[in-house]
Amino acid sequence: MADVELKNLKKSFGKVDVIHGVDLSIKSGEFAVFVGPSGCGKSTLLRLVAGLEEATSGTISIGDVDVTRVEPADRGVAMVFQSYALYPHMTVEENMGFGLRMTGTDRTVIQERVSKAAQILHLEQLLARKPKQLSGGQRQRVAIGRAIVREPKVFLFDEPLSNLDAELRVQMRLEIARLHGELGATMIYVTHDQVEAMTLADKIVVLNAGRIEQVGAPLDLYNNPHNIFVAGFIGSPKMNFLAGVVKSVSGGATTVELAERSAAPFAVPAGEGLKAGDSVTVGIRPEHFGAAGTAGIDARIDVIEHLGGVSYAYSGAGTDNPLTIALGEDADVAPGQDFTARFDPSRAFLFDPSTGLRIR
Amino acid sequence: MADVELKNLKKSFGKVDVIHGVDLSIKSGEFAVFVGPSGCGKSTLLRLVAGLEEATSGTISIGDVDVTRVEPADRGVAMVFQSYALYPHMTVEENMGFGLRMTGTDRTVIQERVSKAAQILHLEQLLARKPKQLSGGQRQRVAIGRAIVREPKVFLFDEPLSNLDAELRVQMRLEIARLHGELGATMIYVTHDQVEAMTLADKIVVLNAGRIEQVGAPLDLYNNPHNIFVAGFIGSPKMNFLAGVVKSVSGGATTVELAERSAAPFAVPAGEGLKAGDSVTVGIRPEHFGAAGTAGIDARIDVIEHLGGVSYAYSGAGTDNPLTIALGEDADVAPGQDFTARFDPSRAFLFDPSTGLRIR
Amino acid sequence: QQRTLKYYADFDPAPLAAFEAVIADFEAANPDIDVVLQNFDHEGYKTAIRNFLTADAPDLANWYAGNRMAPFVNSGQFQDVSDVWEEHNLHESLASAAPSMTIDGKQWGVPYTYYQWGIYYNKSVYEQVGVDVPETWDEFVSNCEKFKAAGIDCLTTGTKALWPGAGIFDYLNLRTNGYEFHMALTSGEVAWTDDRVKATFAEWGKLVEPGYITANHAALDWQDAASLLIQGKAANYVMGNFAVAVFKDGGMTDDTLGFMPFPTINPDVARAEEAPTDTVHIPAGAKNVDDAKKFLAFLATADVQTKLNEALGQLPINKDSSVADDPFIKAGFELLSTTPGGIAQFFDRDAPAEMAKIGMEGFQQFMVQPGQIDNILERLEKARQRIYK
Amino acid sequence: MAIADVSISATPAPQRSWWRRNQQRLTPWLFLLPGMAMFLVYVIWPIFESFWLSFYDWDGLGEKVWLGWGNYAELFDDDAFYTSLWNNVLWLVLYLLAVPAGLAIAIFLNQNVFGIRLYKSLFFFPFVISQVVVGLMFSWFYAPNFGLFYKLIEWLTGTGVAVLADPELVTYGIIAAGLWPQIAYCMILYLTGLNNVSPDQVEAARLDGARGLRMLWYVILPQLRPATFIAVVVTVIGALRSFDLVSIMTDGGPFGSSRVLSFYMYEQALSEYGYRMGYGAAIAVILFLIMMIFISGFIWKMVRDEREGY
Amino acid sequence: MFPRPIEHSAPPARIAYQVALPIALVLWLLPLIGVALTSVRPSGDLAAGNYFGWPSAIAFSNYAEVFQNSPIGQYILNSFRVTIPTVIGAVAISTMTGFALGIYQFRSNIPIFFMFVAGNFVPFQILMVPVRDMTVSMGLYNTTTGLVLFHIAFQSGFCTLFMRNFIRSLPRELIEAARVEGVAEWKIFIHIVLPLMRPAIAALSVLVFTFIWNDYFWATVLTTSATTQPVTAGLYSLNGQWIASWHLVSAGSIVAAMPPVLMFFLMQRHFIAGLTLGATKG
Ligand SMILES: Nc1ncnc2c1ncn2[C@@H]1O[C@H](COP(=O)(O)OP(=O)(O)OP(=O)(O)O)[C@@H](O)[C@H]1O
Ligand SMILES: Nc1ncnc2c1ncn2[C@@H]1O[C@H](COP(=O)(O)OP(=O)(O)OP(=O)(O)O)[C@@H](O)[C@H]1O
Ligand SMILES: [Mg+2]
Ligand SMILES: [Mg+2]
Repeated sequence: MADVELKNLKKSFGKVDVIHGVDLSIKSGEFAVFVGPSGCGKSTLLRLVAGLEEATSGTISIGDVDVTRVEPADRGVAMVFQSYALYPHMTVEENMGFGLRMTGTDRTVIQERVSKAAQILHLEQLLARKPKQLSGGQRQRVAIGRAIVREPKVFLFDEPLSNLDAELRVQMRLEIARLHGELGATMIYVTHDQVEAMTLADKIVVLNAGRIEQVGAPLDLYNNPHNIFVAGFIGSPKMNFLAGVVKSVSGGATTVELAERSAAPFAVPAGEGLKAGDSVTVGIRPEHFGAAGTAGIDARIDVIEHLGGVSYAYSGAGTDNPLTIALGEDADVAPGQDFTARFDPSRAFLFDPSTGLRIR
Repeated sequence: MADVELKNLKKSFGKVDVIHGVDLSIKSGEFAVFVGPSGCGKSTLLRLVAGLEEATSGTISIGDVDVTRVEPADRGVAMVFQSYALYPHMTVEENMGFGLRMTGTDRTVIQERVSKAAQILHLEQLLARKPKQLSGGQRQRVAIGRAIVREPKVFLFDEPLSNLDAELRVQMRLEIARLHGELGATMIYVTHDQVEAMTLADKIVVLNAGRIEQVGAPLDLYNNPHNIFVAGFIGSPKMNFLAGVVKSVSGGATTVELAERSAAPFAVPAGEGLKAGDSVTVGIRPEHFGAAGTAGIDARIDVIEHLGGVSYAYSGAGTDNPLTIALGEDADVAPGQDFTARFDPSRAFLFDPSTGLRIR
Repeated sequence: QQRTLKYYADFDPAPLAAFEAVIADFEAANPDIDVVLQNFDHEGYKTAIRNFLTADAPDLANWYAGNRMAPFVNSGQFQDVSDVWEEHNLHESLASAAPSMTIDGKQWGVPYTYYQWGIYYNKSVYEQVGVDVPETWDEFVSNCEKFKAAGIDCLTTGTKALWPGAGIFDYLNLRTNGYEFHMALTSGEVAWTDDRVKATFAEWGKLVEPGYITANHAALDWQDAASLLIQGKAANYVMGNFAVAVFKDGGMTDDTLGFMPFPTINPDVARAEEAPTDTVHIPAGAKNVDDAKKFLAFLATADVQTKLNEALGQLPINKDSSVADDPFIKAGFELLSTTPGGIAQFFDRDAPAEMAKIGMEGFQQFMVQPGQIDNILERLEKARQRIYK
Repeated sequence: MAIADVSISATPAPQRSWWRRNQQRLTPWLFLLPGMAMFLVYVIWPIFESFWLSFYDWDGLGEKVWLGWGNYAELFDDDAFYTSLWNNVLWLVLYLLAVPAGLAIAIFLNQNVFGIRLYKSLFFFPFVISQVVVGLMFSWFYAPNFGLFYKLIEWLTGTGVAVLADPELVTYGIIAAGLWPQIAYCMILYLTGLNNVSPDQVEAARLDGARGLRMLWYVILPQLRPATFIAVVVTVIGALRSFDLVSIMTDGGPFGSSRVLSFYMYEQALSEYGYRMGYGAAIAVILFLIMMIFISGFIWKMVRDEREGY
Repeated sequence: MFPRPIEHSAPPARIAYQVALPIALVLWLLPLIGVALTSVRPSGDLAAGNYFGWPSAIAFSNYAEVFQNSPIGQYILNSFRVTIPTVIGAVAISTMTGFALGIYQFRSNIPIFFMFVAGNFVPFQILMVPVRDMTVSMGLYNTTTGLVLFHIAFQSGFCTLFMRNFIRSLPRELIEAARVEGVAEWKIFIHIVLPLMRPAIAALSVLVFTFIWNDYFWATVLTTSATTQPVTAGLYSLNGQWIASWHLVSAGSIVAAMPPVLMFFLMQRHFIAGLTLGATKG
């Protein structure tokens, strides 16, 4: 277990800057998750920590040791790859023991550690199999086992679950959470799956185009996004963004009128630096609609999707920016119907449409 | 548009029986979705309808004509493949018109139909492009366009959205729903994605190991599953299954005591043929837990996952059969805490543990 | 109407020119005949002829006299041309070659040239080392010692194509055991393990064992060895007269190039020589036989042979032809016309092809590994028993 | 809904002509016809004919004479046959050096520096050149007295070695010439193989602390197995088929010491002094049987892959 | 990537590598370079024993001599007359067999496929005598046609392996989609499969071109005269004529090697793709 500190870390591939100076500190034992859209540099950042890519500038320290120029094997990190990267010609046991064998660890020690890891991951029965003979979830476990065996200070995961099917994903997610609890090691985890990020992280790092947008605990990001990017990225279905105009500002609350949808003006408890006539973007989460809301948007419902537990109504389904409304089980709307979607304006967010920053 | 009727349809590959006698009738204009775990025979069944596989026995009729031994081209079906199967060397227009051209349709007719389909799918701007120059969603649209152009009686889709990313998947899902509304054609759709099944289907066909487990409307399956398989398969997160013992049966309600979890006995409004002392499996959907429930299960919460809008609490996260509880936003539990999960026993299900059948 | 004569041949560049001239003359004399000459690489031709005789026969084909033509005669691939011999009285004019053209009492082709073999030597080298041209084998061998001391190969050869080695053997055997024995050996009547054969090899060994023969000869073509003689790196070369052109091309002149008959080994044996005869035949599959015969007759005439051999630098067969005014040709004519013992064709023409191949390999091996002589002779004997059965 | 209405009337009534019903079954045969016919006539049938011929004595001109096992009996008592066989074994074993050598060069060249593509192509060059030309080049290289190799040895040891004149060395000399293009071939196979090595596994191994040779042995080579397999197959086949170089460089000499079976077979059957078709066929049959061992192995592996793969 | 990219190493290693590359290349191509240099050496140099020194002049005249005094032009023409029809024939035939074996599943599919594969690996010496006899009896001996026919037949083994594997790698859905659309099987071949095979056809053509151009054995067995012999066999004949004229042999060799080398450089990508595709998939 160790702190991981990134200081002004930059990385370019040739002329393309991919990481634009990242400062980040992950505390010992913390579970940090990198999220962000595809290509934003999550993997690159993780690989920088692993030492698989060389930093263009900046420093990386692990447990107070500057490892920026240290070989990957000597950084005390272990990595679990999206593809698992198991050695196909070795048995599970050999796969897990390989790293130790390479560092000349004693045979008995290897055996001991491998069997311990196998026990933790319920792999005892599979030790003699080759990766080909394993299911996806089992392979994933072996990949994790291989990391555990090395007893690293820091675990690195690059989308470890994205090749699994939905059900297994849930199971393995719980397993990783349990493992983190058990080992107490520092873990850095890359994913583009929101649910994984929300459920696993102590700390989510939202990346966008090689920059950190926001760092924080999951619910912190959900409830208190700094900008439109984070607000839109965290939460599923996505937050609805509606163009609005400020009617008046008073007493820390802003009265907003929607520009493209018909709704009575409503007051949002935020408004730093706003004045009447300013454009704003109003953000409302689909799940914050509900019969009890004090404000309402009039919308014609095109499609309703019933997912069993929850249903979503869409208005403007064909357009680029449909309005998504979560319906309670009791809601009684039908497609094609006009409907007033009620919501609690105090839970709405305001953003500056030009900078994308949150207006508090 | 045509009815599709399968009668005692069987298919074996060599010695392996894959479809074990399926009877199914899909009405004209209906949207039927095949779901089921991987390898259960969904694709095979669809390909049997298309004529790409020959039935080992049984009959297939489309629009009252027995087509069991008819060439695929003569069945009046069109198929959209998971991989889109666009001809990479032809433009969008050529792709869509190819089938008609090869079967000697008049040039002007082709043009007319292609442009009409392009209009329906908003592909007018892309007609001159090659598939390589299209995004995933656009390719998918072209694949659908190719099917539309042939004006088939039945559309067949094999996991058409599984290669798209989450956001696009939602969009295309809405598009297919719209299309079905517009064309009114019979559609058969294979997916392993629950959400797609729930949202698109008029009728869901749940397959398991080459057999039909249940056929019904989406909410019907959700609310009224015939057996444990369907109950577990439909709904996300999965239904909790708890072992229980019947304490007494009276007045159409069964009082059950849980075997492995501590809970006060509760009465479930079902119990055909049960008697005291029988083992049953109790099914409770995670989303049916709630503070208002009249029964309660005592559980130690291991993990809580906050997804923003909803949170799930898990008890026994490491085990094979954890208890999943959806928490309202207001619920105030912490991991490691003991907690009484309240639920409404009237929404619980009972199953026969040996046959898996629902006890009503 | 124009008729064509397809003619397959294997001339080196100089003879090719000579033959083209002859063909031009023939065409001039027979304006209605068009001779199409297809020339092959000399070595490749020996393989090709087997193929084209059966498959794609021309009207005329070059080949060799003696036993070398026997397989084709026996398998009916060459036509009997006795009528040409009769008609043009070739029995008289070509008398010297008649026996080697005759099988079963019939003639199977027309010879146009022959040439002597012997030892060609570099006069400057002899002067440089200060030895005399030897008369006897012993003198030759003792000369070799001196050449060796001077860093010069006493006898050079290039056996990559195998046959140059056979020339040495033929002469050694002719000088040791005589013509009759040599012919008996090549026609399979004597065992290779015979002591007389061993005696021949013993003489040969006198050159091989002390290393008087060019090393690496197995990797050299005969022309490569000729260069060694030209450059003065070698003194003597057992060769046919056709090599003179190469020596002269390489810059040797009548003053520096010498020719001597192969020295005497056993004085009791009558001197025999080696003079292969080159011939032209009509394949069985020829399409234009009449014109082909015309050509053969033309080729047999004294004038043509004179002209041809002048250009070839070889000896005409026709007794009425005149011999060119060239010291080597004259020497050869002298040598052959005075031979008391007999004239052999050449090892690979006197012995059947298969035997020739195995034999020549044996000679080559002997010159590399003289210690293997017993094995070699046993192998040859085994082959003899199989081939001549 | 207009579209759907048209559809029913527009769909042509199913025409079930005989051809239409059977076209899926018949099409492959029609497509196979020309290829199979030619292959059967020119490849499969001649194999059997050779077997049959090997029981005859035939000079290609006259009558065939039945010998039974005669040719084989003679073959097994023929020194030249054993020389050829032994040389074939040498070829087989030494030719396989092309595989590791190709790997070494491939590893050496598997970099991404400026101009590396050109280097790779130039290294591959020998394979594109005809064996005839290669043979001539090496003849020149080995030529006694002035060849580059001869000179080199002379410069090193004082006396040059005429490789092609030395019965002990000649086969090695020819094999070396043969290795030259073969190494290039293996190199290309390995370069593509290296291209397909999973970078994830390499990285995982780097994290595991494997480096250099150990990385090569434990992680890279196992992944290169398909390339290795095919390299071995083509090399073995190349070794057994070797004919061109022997023919060009030495014609089997000196005194037959560089013969291999394929050359001996040709020599016996078609060359200047040969024309023993039956005997040649017998040699070819032996060669074929040796090759059959490898072909069977190859086919066996393919069948296995085919089963797994499709 | 293995080995470690050199650009991640210290500068000395990088420089060492950059220096080692050309040295290794020169060593590797030494025989070739030697021959290339010899081919432009005046014959005087060779006679004077100047085999390795600086040539006294650059004698491109050697090439002129080769063309003027030998039928090498004819040989090269023959090579083209053999190679081009063979490439066309073998590729055409194997596209069809590959299609049949790659797309359709019928019981004898695998046995037929293995017949082609096994035939491809046969030591072709075993075919020599019968094929020669057959060619003779068809009257095609010593004709380019005879050689072409045999080459097409024999190459169709390898080519079928290659094409079949390539077609296998095409998505099956493309064919199925067309079938559902009612496209006749032969139209599927023409309109779907052929266009998609273009890269394979290119690769295979280059490959077969090289194989056939470089063939020596069959040229020796089936042709005899300068009017039909391809350049490989011709070169062997010329070698018999040009004994000790290494400058001519070298020039001739270079000339003979040129077409496949040019082909390789022009179509390099296809060539290597073909080589590895045909091979590694087998
Ligand atoms: N080796 C490389 N050479 C050049 N560019 C690269 C390299 N690796 C990554 N990139 C670029 O760097 C950017 C960030 O890539 P990275 O793999 O880190 O994205 P990511 O966030 O992991 O995306 P994903 O979610 O798709 O995995 C991308 O634009 C990518 O194209
Ligand atoms: N051509 C075939 N030959 C042999 N077995 C086959 C073939 N096609 C499918 N199968 C087998 O039939 C079973 C059903 O396959 P199918 O493709 O219909 O499943 P599926 O439900 O579509 O699964 P998935 O969700 O993974 O697509 C599987 O066990 C599969 O292995
Ligand atoms: Mg990534
Ligand atoms: Mg499927």
